[in-house]
Amino acid sequence: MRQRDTWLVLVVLAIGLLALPFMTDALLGRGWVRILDFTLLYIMLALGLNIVVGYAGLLDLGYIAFFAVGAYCYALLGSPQLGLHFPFWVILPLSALLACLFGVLLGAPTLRLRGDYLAIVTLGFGEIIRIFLNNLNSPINITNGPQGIGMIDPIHLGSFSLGSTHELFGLTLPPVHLHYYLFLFFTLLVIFVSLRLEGSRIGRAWMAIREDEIAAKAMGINTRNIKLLAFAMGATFGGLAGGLFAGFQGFVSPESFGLAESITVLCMVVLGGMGNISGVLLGCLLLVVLPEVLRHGSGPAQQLLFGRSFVDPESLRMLLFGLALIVVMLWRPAGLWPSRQHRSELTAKDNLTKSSRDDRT
Amino acid sequence: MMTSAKPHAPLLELSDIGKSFGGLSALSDISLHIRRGEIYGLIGPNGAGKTTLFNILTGLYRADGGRFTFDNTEYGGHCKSHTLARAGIARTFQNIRLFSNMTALENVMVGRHLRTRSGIWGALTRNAATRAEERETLQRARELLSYVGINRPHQTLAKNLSYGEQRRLEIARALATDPKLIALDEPVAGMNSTETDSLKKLLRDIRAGGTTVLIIEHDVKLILSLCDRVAVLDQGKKIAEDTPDQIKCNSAVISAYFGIEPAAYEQNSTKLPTARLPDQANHDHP
Amino acid sequence: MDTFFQQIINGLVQGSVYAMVALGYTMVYGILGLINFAHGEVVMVGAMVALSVIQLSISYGLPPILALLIGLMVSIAACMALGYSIERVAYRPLRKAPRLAPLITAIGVSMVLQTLAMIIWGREYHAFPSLLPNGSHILFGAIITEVQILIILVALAMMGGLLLLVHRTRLGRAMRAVAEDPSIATLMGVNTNSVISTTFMLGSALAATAGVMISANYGIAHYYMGSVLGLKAFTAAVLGGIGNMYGAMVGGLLLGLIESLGAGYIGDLSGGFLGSHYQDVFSFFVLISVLIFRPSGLLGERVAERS
Amino acid sequence: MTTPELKSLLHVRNLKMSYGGIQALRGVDLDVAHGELIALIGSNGAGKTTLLKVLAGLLQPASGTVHYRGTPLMHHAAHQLVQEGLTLVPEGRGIFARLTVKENLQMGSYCRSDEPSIDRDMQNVYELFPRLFERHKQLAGTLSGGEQQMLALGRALMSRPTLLMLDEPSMGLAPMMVTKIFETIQEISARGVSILLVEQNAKLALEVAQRGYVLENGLITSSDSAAKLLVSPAVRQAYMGS
Repeated sequence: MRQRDTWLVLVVLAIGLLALPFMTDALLGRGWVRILDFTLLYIMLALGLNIVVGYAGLLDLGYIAFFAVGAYCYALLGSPQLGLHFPFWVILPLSALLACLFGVLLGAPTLRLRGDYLAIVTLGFGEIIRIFLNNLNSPINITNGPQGIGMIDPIHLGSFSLGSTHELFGLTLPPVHLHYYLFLFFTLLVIFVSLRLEGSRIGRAWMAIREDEIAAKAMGINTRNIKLLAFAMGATFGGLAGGLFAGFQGFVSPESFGLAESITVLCMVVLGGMGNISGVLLGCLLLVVLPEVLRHGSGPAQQLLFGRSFVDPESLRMLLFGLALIVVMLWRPAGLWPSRQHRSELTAKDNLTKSSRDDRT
Repeated sequence: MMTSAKPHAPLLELSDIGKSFGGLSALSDISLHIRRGEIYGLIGPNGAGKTTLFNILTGLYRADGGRFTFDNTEYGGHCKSHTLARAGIARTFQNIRLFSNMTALENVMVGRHLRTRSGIWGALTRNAATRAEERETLQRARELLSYVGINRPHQTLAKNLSYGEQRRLEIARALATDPKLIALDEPVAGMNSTETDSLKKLLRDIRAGGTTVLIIEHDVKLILSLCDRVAVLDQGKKIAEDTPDQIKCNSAVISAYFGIEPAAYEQNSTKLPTARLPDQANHDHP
Repeated sequence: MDTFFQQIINGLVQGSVYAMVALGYTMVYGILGLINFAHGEVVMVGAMVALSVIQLSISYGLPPILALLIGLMVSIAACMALGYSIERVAYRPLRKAPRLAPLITAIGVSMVLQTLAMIIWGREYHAFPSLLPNGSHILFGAIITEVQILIILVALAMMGGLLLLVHRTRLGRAMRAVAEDPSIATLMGVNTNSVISTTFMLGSALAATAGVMISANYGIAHYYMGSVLGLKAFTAAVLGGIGNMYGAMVGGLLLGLIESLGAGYIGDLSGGFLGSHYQDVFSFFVLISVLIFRPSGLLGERVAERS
Repeated sequence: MTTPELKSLLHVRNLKMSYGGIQALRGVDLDVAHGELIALIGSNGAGKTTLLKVLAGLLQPASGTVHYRGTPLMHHAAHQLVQEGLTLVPEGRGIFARLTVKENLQMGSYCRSDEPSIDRDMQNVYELFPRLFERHKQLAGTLSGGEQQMLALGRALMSRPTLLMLDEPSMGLAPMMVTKIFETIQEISARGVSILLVEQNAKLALEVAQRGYVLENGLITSSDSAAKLLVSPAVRQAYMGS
């Protein structure tokens, strides 16, 4: 009975997710499909950061650097910049792998540091990466400096290009739709990996370190290696998202990878509920969609209320966004959908019957 | 897995362990030995250096001098926590340090970390070996929880357990590492007498199961009624190491600990009930 | 040789501004263990308020020096009120919350302040009027302007004053006592909440002064100036050992010097490979190296892990 | 509402307190009269420290009443109680390690503004503990354990307490130092300061006190004159078990 319900929910969810770009396109316009694509990219990023901050409890303020590494790796290997045009299935894993390597490089020397010191070092690391990207155009031009790298090859799956509109099964699929499905696939993969890790021996070790590092040590956990693993995994997700971003945009430049972006992703994780995958999804959805709503809605709303526009919509968006961060945190300091505290208390009774059933078997 | 050692062979031997903090000497030249299969007590007034010694033994502090031998392997003054845990020393903490936002079950499962091996690949694929290992971990964790007497739903978050249960959970978590020596830092602090009694029983069970027990306590009456042998620390020095009966009459201990002169103590001690003596005799001469 | 001294002078000027802002970070961290991420924006508000007041005063025909003084005073007062409010609204309700919650509210406060400033003062760069004599002196072959001399002097005076306050007065003792152990301080009769508020206000006063200084030095004020400056000052505080006031001063001066020497010499050092754009890389690199060898910063205390 | 007796300086009735899932105090009754030196003894975990923390305003009790000088003391912030003459020397001394000895003493008089008499009091403390005067410029963290305890006592005196509460002043001290500290406690008492002394070292505490209370598992199990408690088996039982 219960199993059938679960299947039903899954099927409805799957149909909903598949139909989403068409519904969005029809109801809100194509611009919003693009926003959907970005939401998926942010989800991948936030889930990566969630491993570092949410599971292992390491405050990383330079996380966007791994996104940048992935994006530039993709851009350099698939654009006229270096004249290289490797196929997608080679570049994407390389982007993730390179980001992973950077994660280890950053992690190794810094894991001795206490929380807030780690924060500034990761922040510094993020800035260093950005500055290098900004300036590695001379004496040898590698990154093309502040102009960024353009004309990146569109994503090809075999001979199928996501960069052009296709007609499939009688449906018209423009590039934003196609990318949506590709990103959806990778997002589900990232969610799957997160879930698997969360419920594993490694995941438990991460959480133990987050809860009490000394006790974790006393339990025989090699905290250094396990933390390093968290950095590496988080960075891998970041690199993956970065590669996809570069292929989607066709253009990368250093200004996409500033501190503000790191902070946005951190806000998604913390605001939604650290360490809880559903919470992080909620955080991403809110923080991507809310600003867009504010951007599009604040102008007309002012017109409607006051008859004219006092503040330009962009400023108002920032203002309300900042206020929202403050209010939400004051209202729910553990995030909108905190990990477990509440869940387990609500279902404690449930679990009793469940665990006693398990015990019998 | 127990090595085929003689029951009274030393499991842990400390020699000349010293430690000072910013010029203040916390421990000086501590030497003691703990035999396999005994319950060994470490007492002393507040600030005597008991917890410091504990932290050295479990790798949290680096000793200034001295060394110790555990299970026939010699360690210098400092060794990583996880190495010592692997060697078979598990501990609990004076001010309970559970993973408070994890469930009781998960807390114990973390204790199995050391004796399990599956990594990222296993986690992602959930292959047969990983599944078997997880099953075994879960099974063992459940057993340990009921062994220490936590009868609540095992999905309760550690921080929502009662105080006594939290202490027991810490013990279950330590036992999950398959220790040869379990070291308990003030396990009955804040417990009422019923809780204390059942904890005593648990500790005896643990010993009967082949694990050596080292216990630091403030509560002298508990130590004297539970331990096979007792060492007394005062001002960072060992002032006695003996059986509880001998410790009770040791004048240095009495004056250091109770501030009661031996004469006065002896006079009054005749009035003390001696009901628990037979109980102890059992332990001393198995 | 003269570039060397020129870079030293530029570094000292920049460093004293960093030091003043870093003090604000370090004082709050010392007392609450919290990174006040909104502090950089307080610096910006200080500069912008001073700018408006000065423009207004000048339009009323007040002499430049007087206008500057009034501007400074008003901006100090405004920033103290701002610092007080930030603590009350965004931090105090979260004292017992998870560690990252106040970090997010701080980010929220930064965004609000920055956007408000953008709405009030616009996106453009404002010329900060030069109100002081435009003279300059030659020192060891390097040029030092009178504004720069004044900046260094004011910074020294304010930092000296702060040290006196912290080490010689009843309030200062109470601040140090709360930083060390709030509950014991309470047992002495200290109202910890009011001490914490005072700390925020003092840090904000320094920030306002620093904002005016840096605007006067570069002749520019901008709604976005707080972010970068705040980041640098925070780096300086960590470099020196966050929580330690001397550390913040040393870290600030050092960071100023590293940056300007880095900018001057990084090209030579790297054989022309890296240009002066890399000065920030250079300073972060120094920070990271310092932290690897001294995980608590240059003057920070080693925090023993307690069981 | 019970009216506390007038002669009672501190009047505690049915005080309950629990935290972290344990009931630390299960209904404590206790009185301290003007000028009395009271010993509160009991083994570790009995609730002694919790009781003092509640009285000093650091913890909020679950229920019960505390009257001090005849007025109810509930819901006062801890820092206000110091002004009322209620001073706690916490367990583990709680000196400010990064402040100098002199600054620590000055912190003691934080609530007072009568400069000349503060100076006089500081001279008195220095006379009581010449060691502190010798080291008045040193950071308090560099003092030995005994000196730190002297400093904690001296600092408490600087607040001119009416009721001085001491939490385990002998903890971690060498026997010589313990003797010295206890002599000082008697001297302070002789000057008319009421003292509530919490000690694990029962004999020491009862030797200097006039009356004593035995706290076990959050309950007062016996109270009597110190002399009687000193020879009572109840005390020994509280420590050694029955």
